[in-house]
Amino acid sequence: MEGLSDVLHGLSGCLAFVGYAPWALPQSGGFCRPRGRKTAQNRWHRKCNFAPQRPDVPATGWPLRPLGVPVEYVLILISTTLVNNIVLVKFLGLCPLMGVSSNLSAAWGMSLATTFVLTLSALASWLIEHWLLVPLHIEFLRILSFILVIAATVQFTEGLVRKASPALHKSLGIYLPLITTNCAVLGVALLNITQEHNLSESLVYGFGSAVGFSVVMVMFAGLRERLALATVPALFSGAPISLVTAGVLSLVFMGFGGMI
Amino acid sequence: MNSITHELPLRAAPHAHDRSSVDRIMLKVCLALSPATAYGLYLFGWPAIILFVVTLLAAVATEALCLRLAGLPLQRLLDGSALLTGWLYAATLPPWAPWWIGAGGVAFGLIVGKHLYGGIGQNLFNPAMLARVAVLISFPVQLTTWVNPMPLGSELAPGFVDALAIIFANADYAAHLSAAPSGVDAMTGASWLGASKVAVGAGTDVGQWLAADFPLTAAFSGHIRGSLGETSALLILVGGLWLIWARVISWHIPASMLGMLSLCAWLASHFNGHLFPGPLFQLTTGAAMLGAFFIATDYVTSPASATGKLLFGAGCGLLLFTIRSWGSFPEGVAFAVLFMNALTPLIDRFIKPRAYGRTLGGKTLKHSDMRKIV
Amino acid sequence: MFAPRLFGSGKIRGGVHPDGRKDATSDRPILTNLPLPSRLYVPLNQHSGDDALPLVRPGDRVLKGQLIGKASGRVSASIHAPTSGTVLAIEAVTMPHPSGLPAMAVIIEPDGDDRWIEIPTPPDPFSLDPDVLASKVEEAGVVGMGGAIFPAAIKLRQGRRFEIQTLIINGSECEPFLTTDDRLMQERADEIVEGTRLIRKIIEAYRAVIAIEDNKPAAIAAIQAAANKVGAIEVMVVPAHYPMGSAKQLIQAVTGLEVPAGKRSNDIGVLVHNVATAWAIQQALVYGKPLLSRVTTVAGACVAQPQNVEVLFGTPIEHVFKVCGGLTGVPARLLMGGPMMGQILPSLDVPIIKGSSGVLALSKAEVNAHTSSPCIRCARCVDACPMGLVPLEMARNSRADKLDAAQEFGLRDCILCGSCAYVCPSHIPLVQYFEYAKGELADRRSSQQKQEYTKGLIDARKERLEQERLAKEAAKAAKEAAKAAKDAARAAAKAEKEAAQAKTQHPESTTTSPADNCVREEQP
Amino acid sequence: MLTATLVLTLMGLILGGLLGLASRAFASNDDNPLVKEVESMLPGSQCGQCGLPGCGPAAEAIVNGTAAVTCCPPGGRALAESLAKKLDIDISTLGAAAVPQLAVINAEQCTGCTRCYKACPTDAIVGASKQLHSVISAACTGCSQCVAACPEDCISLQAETLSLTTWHWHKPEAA
Repeated sequence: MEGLSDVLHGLSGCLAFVGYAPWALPQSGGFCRPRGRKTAQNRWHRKCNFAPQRPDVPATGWPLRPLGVPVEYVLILISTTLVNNIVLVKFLGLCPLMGVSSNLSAAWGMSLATTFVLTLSALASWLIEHWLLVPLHIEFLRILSFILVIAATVQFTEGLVRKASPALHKSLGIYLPLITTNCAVLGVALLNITQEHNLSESLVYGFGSAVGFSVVMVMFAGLRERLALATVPALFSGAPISLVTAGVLSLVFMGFGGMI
Repeated sequence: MNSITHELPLRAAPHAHDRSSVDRIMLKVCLALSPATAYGLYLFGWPAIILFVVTLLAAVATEALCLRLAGLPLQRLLDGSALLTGWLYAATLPPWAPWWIGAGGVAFGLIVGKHLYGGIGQNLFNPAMLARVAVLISFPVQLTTWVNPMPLGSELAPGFVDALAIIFANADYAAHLSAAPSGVDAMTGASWLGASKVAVGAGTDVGQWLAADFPLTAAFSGHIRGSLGETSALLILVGGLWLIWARVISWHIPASMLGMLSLCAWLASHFNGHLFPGPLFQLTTGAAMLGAFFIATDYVTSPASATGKLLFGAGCGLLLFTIRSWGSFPEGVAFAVLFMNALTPLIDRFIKPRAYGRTLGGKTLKHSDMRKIV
Repeated sequence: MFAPRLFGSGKIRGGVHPDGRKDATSDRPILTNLPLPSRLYVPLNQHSGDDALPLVRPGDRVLKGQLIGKASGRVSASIHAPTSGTVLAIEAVTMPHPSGLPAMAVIIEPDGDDRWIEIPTPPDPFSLDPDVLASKVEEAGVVGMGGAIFPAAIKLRQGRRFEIQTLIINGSECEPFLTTDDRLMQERADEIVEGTRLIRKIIEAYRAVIAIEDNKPAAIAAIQAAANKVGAIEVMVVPAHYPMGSAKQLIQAVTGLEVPAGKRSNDIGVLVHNVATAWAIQQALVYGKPLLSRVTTVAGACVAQPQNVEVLFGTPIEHVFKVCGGLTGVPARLLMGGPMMGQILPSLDVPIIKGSSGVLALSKAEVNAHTSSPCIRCARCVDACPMGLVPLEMARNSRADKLDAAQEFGLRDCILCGSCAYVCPSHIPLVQYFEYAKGELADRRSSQQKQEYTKGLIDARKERLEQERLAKEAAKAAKEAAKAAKDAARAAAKAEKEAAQAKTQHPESTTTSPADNCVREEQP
Repeated sequence: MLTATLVLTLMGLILGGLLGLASRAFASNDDNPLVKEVESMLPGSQCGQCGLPGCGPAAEAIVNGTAAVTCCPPGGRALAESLAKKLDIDISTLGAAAVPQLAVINAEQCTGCTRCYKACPTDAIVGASKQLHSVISAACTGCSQCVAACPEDCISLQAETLSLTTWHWHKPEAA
């Protein structure tokens, strides 16, 4: 019963989008970020956190800060967690998904570590791009310098985890330093640049991708814990059935397609 | 020593049983499905009957093959689970879909969705819905072509031979009919869910459009364009309620799924009736009813505890509403159910019934808790 | 809305309604004064706890009611000779237990006289001190007759230490087939009510309730009539619902309270005794009779004349069946206890013991066993569990030896009532998984304890060796110092040589330390 | 080009410096704390049946993964399970853990030489010189040191026998 009330609570937040949708849907067929956000009008709207008034749209009276944050950030969050999930839709970060998802606690630890690294590196890479590479016209160093920053963040995280929980450190094993080469981390940093996100959007995008990664990790770990007790045919036991399951999950996430 | 040989293998207690069995459960589910399916078969004529039979045969054949490969006794076929998977899958298909959609889809569902995971009871996802999603994504055209109801024996209904051509040779019966001198209106069209989506996209006021065009009574009774076995909300409701009464399924998932869907639809249409159809439309179209009573309630892939079931159903309802309202697919039952299937292990792990003598969190009940009621 | 679910509303959760099948025996009177068997095999452990110590030797003559096994250890119960005769042997005999493992028993050849040992007429028990009464119950060897076989006196003494609000006398015999309590209540209602009053006096309970299931109208009427004569004893009718006879569930049904996990009913001020125990306590206190026999239901489709019989402990099952007309065929299952929680019997030679509430010879149709098929997670077991556990997950994890996970899903709270396996459409032997897992966990606990114990031994030994070494060194140093003082005048070279000699002797002297030997020999 | 080189060098230096500071802040002893935890879980009889010279090195080997968690016969399955849980290892693939055993002295051959009880790390063997020795089963870890010490070859290791209190139902045959 408590579960239900939680869902209802969450629902009330989600329903707030209903008010947003009326003018967004007809033009784009779904949730959409207002385009042309470099215009003065949009700057203003971001500052005031109100949508530009459109005469052709019936007024709904819904405030446009349903969860206390500007709608576009929420949209980025939803987009990155579900619709354009970094793992199941963009197929980045499959290595830890396969490697560290055999039990829930390790998957949770990995999710936290990755969330930390992803968010931090999204921030750091944006700063490096816009404060260092662009002013000095050395954008060709982008990948190299991003990797450097990511590696440093991971190193930092590893020290942190080792100090905080030796057992978690042990169970994450090689996958912790391998976050460095987790394509999701570099991918998000680069996507932030190509999608011309500003600093706060980059941060939300990084965090949202990490949440998406964590959702899939935890979900997948739950499935694998159940799989561990199943009598999977020998031919498919282990990695094959996990990959099949990941494939099915990816199929399922296609259901969210077209929302944003 | 006067030792005796027990006729039966040594087992711990209990040495009594209530005579329930898996095959009896599956039989009851099939029985509950049959009114709606029979009506669908009547409504869409011979092609639907052929598609239905082909799908069921393919299901049984696939199951037999998999059991054989797994080295399991073929008696397992008698548990009826494959038949039920085939039945549910066929019920969600457009009634005149080509035979390979039915046979191939159910084979995919049973092999990938069930037997790769070790067979009955061990699958993580609902095989019928997995089949449907895979086929929907791979063959969107075939899966979104709906015929108008043409009851057996009616003037326009194709005969058996025509039906064979439609299902096996992909004959364009509609074109054939409209070329006929009598002249017939469009035979096929979008499903009502698809139509509503198109209407929204075109900027039509959905509320007015539905009020003018949508035949609510027909949708409830089932005389409407739609999938083979899910047009009649009434008959599905009857079958589902009987299943609850027969204690085959519990009320939790259907109630919370339909409740959540209705709640979302009501709130949305209340605040914005131009864009969102109301709960009656949501409940009577598509696979909402079938999904709530027969698909989401699949034992293997839904949670075990009552609270878990409520949560699972509510999740299905919410996702269904979300996908129907904003997704690019007009219908979302399969996606919603599969997504919640994926969450089921987590729900089962974290939401357990309260044990006797313990709090919900698993701690020992305190003396003070007791005194309250003394 | 949680309140009724959390704390019960007078009913119990889950449970099942198995086919009662009590009609065959519930209307037939208890058959008493059975012919004596040629041998009685009286086990020295018919209770939970430690074996009783045998007080007789082979060849001894014993009288009916004579103490032949003395309670020994913290939890134990006395054993008395069920009839007069000669002790033939004290040896290991197959027990009524599915393992078929043997345990020590006193084998008595009855002389046919059935002569009682002299019992002094006891004083009016209502005039005695409760502690004296408890000791008398202990002397009589009374144990819980409902199946728990826990020594009754210990339970009574524990009850005295707590403030008991409610005494519940359990007359809700929920197992199918069994009607021993039912018949006992119909035929010996006055004794049971008197026993209830005595127990109440001992534990000083505020309230005494005799709880009977609503499918036993004759028993309810008899007990009600007997209780009306004395007053102050409540008769409560509870719904017939398996496992209503389980103490925890009955407490919930009668008081609305739940026994906190891992605690005893004492902790919430409730004490439960079976009606048969109440009868045995009454016999012990009013007549001074020790517990020598019990009423047992003999039933099942393979029994010619199913009925209740009053059997002496130690009587072989075969004899009991013979009294009831013999077996009509090979039983599919031979059980001691009811079909829901009873134990498979390994042989017809095993004796009736204090906990034998029934002896069943079931036909195949009654057992309705099938080969199990995979779990389909239908969760009917979850709905049926009266303890609110998740049997399907417990079994799945037990099967994979993930015992910690099985514990998490409720293994530790499982009462093994069998409701889950009864309703399982896949016929999975869930209870056997739980029995297995609980047994493994017990093994693990004991090996853990042993490891801790041996670790202590290792440390103690290390310390002892270290101390011996230090003592030796100190002695050597003292000796050297003394020598140095004594032979101060001698040359330094000679002293060094002596020191070197002492060093070479050192290892040998350590190993043959007389003190060391002494310590060892004292050990048993 | 120069800018690029400089920038990368600078970044490397700065990040390296920061990491150095961080590693000082998060400094933990070089010994893996897990080793100590694992060693405290092992029986401590230093019996060497695992093939390693005592419980300390065994703990290290177990943590490093060079020894299986099932390697300790005196600890038995209970120890293997708890170690596996601690180290997050899947025990099911490692096969059956060693079964704990008890030493049994053959009374006919025993000469009462006392060597076995001197060797016993848990003082589980009692007896005096020139008299029959016997094993206290409650204290015997089955470490087999007495077997090695016995000059008469009269000590053997045997699995414990079942009794009514230690028996339990076997696992049902898989469905």
